[in-house]
Amino acid sequence: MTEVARHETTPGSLAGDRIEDTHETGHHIVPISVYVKVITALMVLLVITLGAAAVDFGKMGLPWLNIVIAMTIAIVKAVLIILYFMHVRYSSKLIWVFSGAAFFWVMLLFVMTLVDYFSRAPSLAY
Amino acid sequence: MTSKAPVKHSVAPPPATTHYQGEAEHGHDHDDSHVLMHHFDHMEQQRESISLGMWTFLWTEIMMFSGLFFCYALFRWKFYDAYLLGSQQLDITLGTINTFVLLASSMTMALAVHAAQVKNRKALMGYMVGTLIFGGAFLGVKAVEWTADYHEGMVPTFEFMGPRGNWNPALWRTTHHARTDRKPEEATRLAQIKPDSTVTYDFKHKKEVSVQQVKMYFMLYFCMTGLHAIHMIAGVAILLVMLLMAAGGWFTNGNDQPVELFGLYWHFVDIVWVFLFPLLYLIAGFSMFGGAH
Amino acid sequence: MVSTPAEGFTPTPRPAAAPGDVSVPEVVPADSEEPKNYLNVSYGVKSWLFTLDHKRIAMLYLLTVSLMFVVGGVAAGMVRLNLLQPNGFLISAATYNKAFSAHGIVMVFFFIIPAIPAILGNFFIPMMLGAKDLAFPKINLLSWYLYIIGAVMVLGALACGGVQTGWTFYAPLSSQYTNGPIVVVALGVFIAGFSSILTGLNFIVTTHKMRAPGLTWFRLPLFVWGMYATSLLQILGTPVVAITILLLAVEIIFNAGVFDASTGGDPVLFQHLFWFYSHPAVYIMILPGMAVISEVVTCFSRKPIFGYRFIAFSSMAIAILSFLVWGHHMFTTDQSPLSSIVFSVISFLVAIPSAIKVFNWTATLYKGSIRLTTPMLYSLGFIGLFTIGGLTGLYLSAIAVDIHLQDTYFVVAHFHYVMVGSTVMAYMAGLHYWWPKMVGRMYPEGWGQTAAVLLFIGFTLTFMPQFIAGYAGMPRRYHVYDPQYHVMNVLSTAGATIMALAYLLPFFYLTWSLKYGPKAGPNPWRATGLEWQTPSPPPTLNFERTPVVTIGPYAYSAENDEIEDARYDMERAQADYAAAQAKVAGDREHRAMEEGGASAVSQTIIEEAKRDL
Amino acid sequence: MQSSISLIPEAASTQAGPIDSLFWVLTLVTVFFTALICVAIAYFVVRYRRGAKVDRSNPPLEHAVLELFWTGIPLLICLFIFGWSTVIYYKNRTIPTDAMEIYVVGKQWMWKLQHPEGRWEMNTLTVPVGRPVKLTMTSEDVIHSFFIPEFRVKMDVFPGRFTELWFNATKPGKYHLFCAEFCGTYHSGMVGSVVVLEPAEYEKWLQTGNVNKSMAAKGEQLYREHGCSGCHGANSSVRAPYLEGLYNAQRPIQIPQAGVPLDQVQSKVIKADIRYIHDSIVLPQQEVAAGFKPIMPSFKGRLSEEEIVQIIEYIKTLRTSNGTNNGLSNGGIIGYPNSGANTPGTSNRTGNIGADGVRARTHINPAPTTTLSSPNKMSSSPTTSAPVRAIPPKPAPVSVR
Ligand code: HEA
Ligand code: HEA
Ligand code: HEC
Ligand code: CUA
Ligand SMILES: [Cu+2]
Repeated sequence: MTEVARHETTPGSLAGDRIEDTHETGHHIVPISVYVKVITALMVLLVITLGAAAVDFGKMGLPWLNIVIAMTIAIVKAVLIILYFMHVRYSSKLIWVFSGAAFFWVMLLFVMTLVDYFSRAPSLAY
Repeated sequence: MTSKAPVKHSVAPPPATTHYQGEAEHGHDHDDSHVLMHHFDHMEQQRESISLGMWTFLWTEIMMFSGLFFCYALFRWKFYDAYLLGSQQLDITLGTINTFVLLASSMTMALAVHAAQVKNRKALMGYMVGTLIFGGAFLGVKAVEWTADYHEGMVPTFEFMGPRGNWNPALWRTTHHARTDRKPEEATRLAQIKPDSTVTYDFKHKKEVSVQQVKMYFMLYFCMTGLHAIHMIAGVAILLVMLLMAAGGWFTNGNDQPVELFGLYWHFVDIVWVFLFPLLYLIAGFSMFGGAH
Repeated sequence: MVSTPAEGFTPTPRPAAAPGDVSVPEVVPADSEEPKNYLNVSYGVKSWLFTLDHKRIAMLYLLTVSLMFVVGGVAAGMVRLNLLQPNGFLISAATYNKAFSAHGIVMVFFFIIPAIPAILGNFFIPMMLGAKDLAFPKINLLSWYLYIIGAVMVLGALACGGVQTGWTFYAPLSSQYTNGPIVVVALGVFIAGFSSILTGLNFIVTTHKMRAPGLTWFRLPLFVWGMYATSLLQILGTPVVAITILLLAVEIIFNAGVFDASTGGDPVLFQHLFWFYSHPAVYIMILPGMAVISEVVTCFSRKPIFGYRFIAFSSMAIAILSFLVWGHHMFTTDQSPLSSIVFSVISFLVAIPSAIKVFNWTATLYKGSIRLTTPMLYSLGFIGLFTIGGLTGLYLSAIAVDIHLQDTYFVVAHFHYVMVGSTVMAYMAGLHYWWPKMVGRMYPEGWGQTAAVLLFIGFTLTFMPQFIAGYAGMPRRYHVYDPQYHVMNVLSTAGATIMALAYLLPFFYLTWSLKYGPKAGPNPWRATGLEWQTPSPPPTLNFERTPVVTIGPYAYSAENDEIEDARYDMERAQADYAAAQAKVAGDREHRAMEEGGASAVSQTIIEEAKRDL
Repeated sequence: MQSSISLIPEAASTQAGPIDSLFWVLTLVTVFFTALICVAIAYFVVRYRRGAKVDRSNPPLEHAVLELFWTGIPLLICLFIFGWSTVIYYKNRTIPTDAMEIYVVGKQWMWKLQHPEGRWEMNTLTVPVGRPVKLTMTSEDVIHSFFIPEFRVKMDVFPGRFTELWFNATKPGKYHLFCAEFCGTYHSGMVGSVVVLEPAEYEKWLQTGNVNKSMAAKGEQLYREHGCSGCHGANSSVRAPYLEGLYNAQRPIQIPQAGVPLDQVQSKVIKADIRYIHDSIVLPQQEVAAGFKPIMPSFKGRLSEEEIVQIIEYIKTLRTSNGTNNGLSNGGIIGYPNSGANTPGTSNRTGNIGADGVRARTHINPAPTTTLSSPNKMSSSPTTSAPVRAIPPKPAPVSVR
C-alpha cells in the first residue's frame, strides 16, 4: 500500500519523486508497520522504566543508578519518536542538523553551569 | 477520495488576492497553504521553508524547557531527599496512565499524518479524533491530579493567601502512611508541622527535610507540568480546528503539510512528557511508599 | 555583480552622493509617471497596521524603536544630569535607581536588540537574497505587535511606579526586597523576547530557503552572514531568559524560593540563567553592527571586502563561542574558581574573531578609493571605538583585574563603548547608507557629516572619563558618589549633552529629507548589492523578476568607477542635448503656431523631440 | 581621603601591586592596538582618498599569511594575559593561614564588622597594618559586595552563605569602603571607610571604644541560654558529642541518604570548620556526627547570623585540658558498625578555614528580618537620615518559627 501511496502523494507536481527521498520531510511515506513497531517499542520501554524505578538502587549504594537508567530510557524513547514519528530519519541533512543542534546548546547550558556547581566545595552536594 | 480544492501547482505568482500564509508554526490558519503563496517561487521551496520554520520553532521550545529542566536538575542534586518526599506525594498510577495515553496519542497523530499523505479523509479524521480523545484524556487526568494535590495541601502558598494558604504538609500522603507506625515524639513533631518547619518523612531513620525544599520541588513540578499542559491545551485547540478543516477535505488534497507540522509539534510535547514522567514521579521509585519499610 | 536577464531596468548609474553631487537633477526616463513602490501602493493607517510587506513592517519598527530610543535617552539624561553633582542634588535615590533601570531595560530590550535586525535586517535581507519577502510575513507582523505589547507593558509599568532592579533583575533583590511592578516589566520583557525570537526564526528560514538562483552561501553579502549568526543567538538564547524571567515572576507571586537563599534556593542560579542569554545578547547587539560595517566600508572604499571568508566565519565563531563565556559576569560571586577560569579563557578566545574582523575592515581600505560620506564616517568611528571598547573587555575578562573593576564605572564605560560607540554608530551608518533606498530621497550630506563627527566627540567625552573613574573605584548604580570622582563626572555629563545634540540632528534632517531631500535614484552609492538593483523606494515585491546571481558580492573597482563616471557624464550630456532639442522643438512649434496651423513637419519634429526626452 | 583627581587609586595592599602592573600592561596593549588601527585608518583615508592619483592596481582580496598573523598575535597576547591574570588571581585568592579573622554582616544598607575580641564597628573597618586580615562575610538580606578600591579587593556578600575576602594592608591611612552590588534604594549610601593603624595603635584601639563582651563571652551566654550545654555539656544525659577541641578537628560525619538506615551509611571525615559548625547548628540533619542520633533540633531562625557567629567563636575556645582533640568528640562510638571505620582526627591548630582558598560553601538559613543587636545601631551609619529600610522586605518564608 505504501507503493500506491507514494504515487498518490505526488500528483505529478514539482513535489514529485525527485525530491521525495532527498529533502522534504513528509513526502516519504512511512509504512504503518514501522509506526506499529515504534509504538510497541515505546510501550515496552515505558514498562522497563517503571520496573527499573521500582528498584531503589540507593539501598544498594548506587543512588545514581536510578536516574541514569531512567534518563537513558527516556533518551532512547525521544530518539525513536524524533526519528520515526517526526520523520527525521527520512528528512534532509538540514533537518537532521536542525533537530540535533538544539540539544547541543542545551548541553552547553547544563555542562557549563554544572561545572560551576560541581567544582564548588563538595558540601553543596548531598 | 473527496478533494475539494484541486491542488494548484502553478509556479507563476497567483493573483494578488492570494493570502500570505506564514503561520504554519502555530499550526493554525492553513487556508491556501496548498496554494503557492506569492512570495515563494515554487511549492517545493514553500514546503521546505515552512517545515524548516517549524523545526526552528521547536528549537526555541526546547531551549525554553531546558531552563526549567536545569533548575530541576540542580535542586534535585542539592535536595535529593526533599525531591524524594515530594515525588512520593504524586500518584504514580495516574502518571503512568498519562504517559501511556500520551504515547498513544503520538501514535494516532503519526497515523493521522500518514492518512493525510495517502489522502484518506475518513482515516485522517478518525486518527485526529483519536488524538483528540487521548489528548483530552491526558488533560483530564492532570486536572484530577491537580485537584487532588490541592486537597492534599501540596499547592504552594500564594502571597495573598497568607503564610499558610493551601500549603499543608500534615495532609501529605507519605505523612499519612507514616502515621501508621508513629511514635510519641514524632506525633508531637507532626502536629507541629508549620509551612516553614521541617517534616519527618522516614520515621525509622529520623530523616527530616525542610518543607521549604519540598516546596521548591512542587514549584518546579507545577511549573514544568503547567507549561507542558499549556502546550497540550494549545495543541488540542489547534487540533479541533484542524479536525473541522479535515472534514472539509482540506488536508487530503495533497496539502498534507499542516497535519504533518502539527504532528511535529504534538510529538515534541510528547517528548517533553517522556522526560517529565521519570523525573517528577519516579525518583527512586516506590521503595519509600508507606513511609517505613 | 548581478546579471538580471531581460530586466526592465539596467540600473542607471548615479553619481555617488558627495555633498555637491546629489543636487544634480535626475535623469528621469521619459515614460515615468511616479512608479508604484511599497510606500505609495496603498495609503491609510490600516494599510500599514495590517501590512505583510517586510519593508513596511521595517518602517513600523523604525518609528517605534526610535521612540523607545528617545525614552531611554531621556532616562540617560536624568542619570547624567543627576551625576553632575556628587550629592545627588537632582532626584531622590529611588528615582535615580528607577531612571537607570528604565534606561537599561528600554535601551537593551527595546532599542538596541531590535534596532538593526528588525529595521535594517527586515528591510534588506529579503532584498539582498533576491526574495519577494521574508518566509513568514504574518509572523513578521506578529513579532512587531509582540514588540508593541511588550513595550507598552514596560512603559506603563515605568510610568506608574518604575522598578529599582537594574536591567539585570538580580534575585533576591528583585524577587523579595523591592516592590514595584516588577512582574509587569518582567512579562513585558518576556513578550518582547518572543518578538525577537520570531524575527530570528524568519531570518534563518529565509536565508536558508529563499536565496535567488545562483546565490550560494559564499556569494551572500556579509550583512546576511552577520544577521544569520545573530538569528541563531536570538533563537537559542532568548527562550532561556524568557523562562528565567518567568521563574522570577513565579518567585515573586508564589514565593517559590528557587532563587531565595533562605530556603536553600540559589541567587547565583538566577545569574547563571540570566547571563546564559544576556552575554550572547551582547553579541546579538554587536553582530548586526559588524554586518552593517562590512557593507559600508567596502562600498565607500570602492573595493571588494578583504578576507570575505574570514569575516563570514568569524561571525559564526562568535555565535558559538559567545554561549560559553557568560560566567565572566560572575567573577566576584562565589562561582567556583575553576569555572571562573574556564569562562575567563573562553572570554579571551571570543575576542579573536572580533579582532579578525577589525583587521580585515582596516585592510579593506588599502588601495581603495575612499570617500568620507556620512555612513563611512560613522563606520570608521565604529572601528576605532569598537577597538577600544573590545580591548577594555579584555581587562574585564582577566579575572584578577575584573575583581577590582566589576560593577565599577569601568564596566559602564566598556559596554557603552561597544553598545553606543559601536552598535549605535553602526546603526546610524546603516540608516544613512540605506536611507535613499528606504525612502527614495537623499539626506543632507553636510548635516549628516556634522552629526557623525559631533557624535564621535560627544561620545568620547562622555565615556572616556568613566574608564578613569571606574579604575579609581567609582561603583556603578550610585546615586551619590565620593567627591574624588566629581571632575570625571562633570566631563561625562558635558559629553552627554553633546551626544544628545548629535542624536537630535538626525531626527530633524532625516525627517526633513522625507519631503525635501533630493530624489535618489535606484543606486545613489553605485553599490553592488541586489537591493540596489531595484528602484528606490522598491516596489512591493522588491524585484520585477527574480534576479539570477552569477558572481560574489562587492564587485567594486576603481576602474569601473571611472567608466561609470564617463557613462554618467555621457548620459548627462545626452540629457542636456535632449533638453536643448526640446527647447528648439518648442520654439519651432511656437513659430509654427504663429504661422498659423502646425505643419505636419513640425508635428513630427515635436514628437521626435518628445520621444528623445 | 584624597579629594584630588586620581587616575589610579592609591595602592595600599599587597594584592594591589600585581593587579596594577597587569592593568598597565593591558593598557599598553589597548593603546598600541588602538593607535595601530587608528593610524592605519587615517593613513589609508588620506592616501587613498577618492580622486587621489595613487597606484590602486590589483588590490589584495585575501591574504592567508596576514590573516594567520593577525589571528595568531592577538591569540598569543590573550593567552599570555590570561595566564598572568590567572596566576595573580590564585595568589590573591589563597588566604594566608595566619590571617586574623573579622566577621562582616552586610544588610540594607550598612556594614557591621565584628572583631573576635569583641570590638564591633558600623561601616568602618579598623585593621592593623602589615597583617593579613580575613573577612568572613554574610548578608542578612540581599546580595551586597564588599569593595575596597585602594586594596583592589572585592567580593560579593550573599544571604545564606559565607564568602571570604582577605587583604594585607601595606600602609596606614583611611581608605574607601563601598558596596559594589546594587542592593536597593540606598545602595549608594552603603559606604564606609577602612582605617589602617599601626599594630600598636590597633591593640590600643581594640581596648577603647564600644567594647562589649568578647564574642566568645557572648557566645558562651547564648550557649547556655539555648540549651546547647544541656546536651553537649559534660554531665548531660543526652548522648551528644562533646564540642571540646571540635574546631578544625577532623570529624567523621555521616550524610544521611534516602532510604538507607543511618547506621549503614558510610561515614566520611571532614574538617570541622566554621561552615561545618554553622551548619551543625542550623541544619543538624545535614551532616550528622558519626555514630550519633540526629536528634539535635535545628536552631535555624532561633539564632541570628550574628549570634551563631558568636557561638562559633565560643566553641572555638573550647579546648580539652591537654589541648588536643578530645577523642570523645568523635562520638564515643559505641556499638555502631562503622565505628571502626573512622579514626579520630588530630586537630591541626594552625589550620584555618579556607586556607585552601575555598569559599563559603553552604546554604545556611539566616532570618532576613532579624536585626543586628547593637546598642546604637544606626547612629554611626551615614544613612541615618534615611529610613533604615524604605521598603520592608517580604518576610522570608523561613524567618518566623
Ligand atoms: C555590544 C555589546 C558588547 C560587546 C560586543 C562586548 C564584548 C566583550 N565584552 Fe562585554 N559587556 C557588555 C556588552 C558587550 N561586551 C555589557 C552590556 C556588559 C555589562 C553588563 C552589566 O553588568 O550590566 C559587559 C560586561 C563585560 C564583562 C563583565 C564585567 C563585569 O561586570 O565585571 C566582561 C568580562 O569579561 C566583558 C568582556 C567582553 C569581551 C572580552 C568582549 C569581546 O567580545 C571584545 C572583542 C573585541 C576586541 C578584542 C577588540 C577588537 C580587537 C582588536 C582591535 C585586535 C587586538 C585584539 C587583541 C590583542 C586580543 N564584558
Ligand atoms: C544600547 C544601549 C544603551 C545606550 C544607547 C545608552 C546610552 C547612554 N547611556 Fe547607558 N546604559 C545602558 C545601555 C545603554 N546606554 C545599560 C544596559 C546600562 C546599565 C543599566 C543598569 O545598571 O542596570 C546603562 C547605564 C548607564 C549609566 C550608568 C548608570 C549607573 O550605573 O548609575 C550611565 C551614566 O552615565 C549611562 C549613560 C548613557 C548616556 C549618556 C547615553 C547616551 O548615549 C544617550 C544619548 C541619547 C539620547 C539623549 C536620546 C536622543 C536625544 C534626544 C531625544 C534629545 C532629548 C534628550 C535629552 C536632552 C536628554 N548609561
Ligand atoms: C537535643 C539535644 C541537643 C541540643 C539542645 C543541642 N545539640 Fe548539638 N548536637 C546534639 C547531637 C545528638 C549531636 C550529634 C548528631 C548531629 O551531629 O546532628 C549534636 C551535634 C552538634 C555539633 C556537631 C558536633 C560534632 O562533633 O560534629 C555541633 C557543633 C553542635 N551540636 C552545636 C550545638 C549548639 C551550638 C547548640 C545550641 C545552640 C546545640 N548543639 C544544641 C544534640 C544537641
Ligand atoms: Cu549593599 Cu549595594
Ligand atoms: Cu559578557
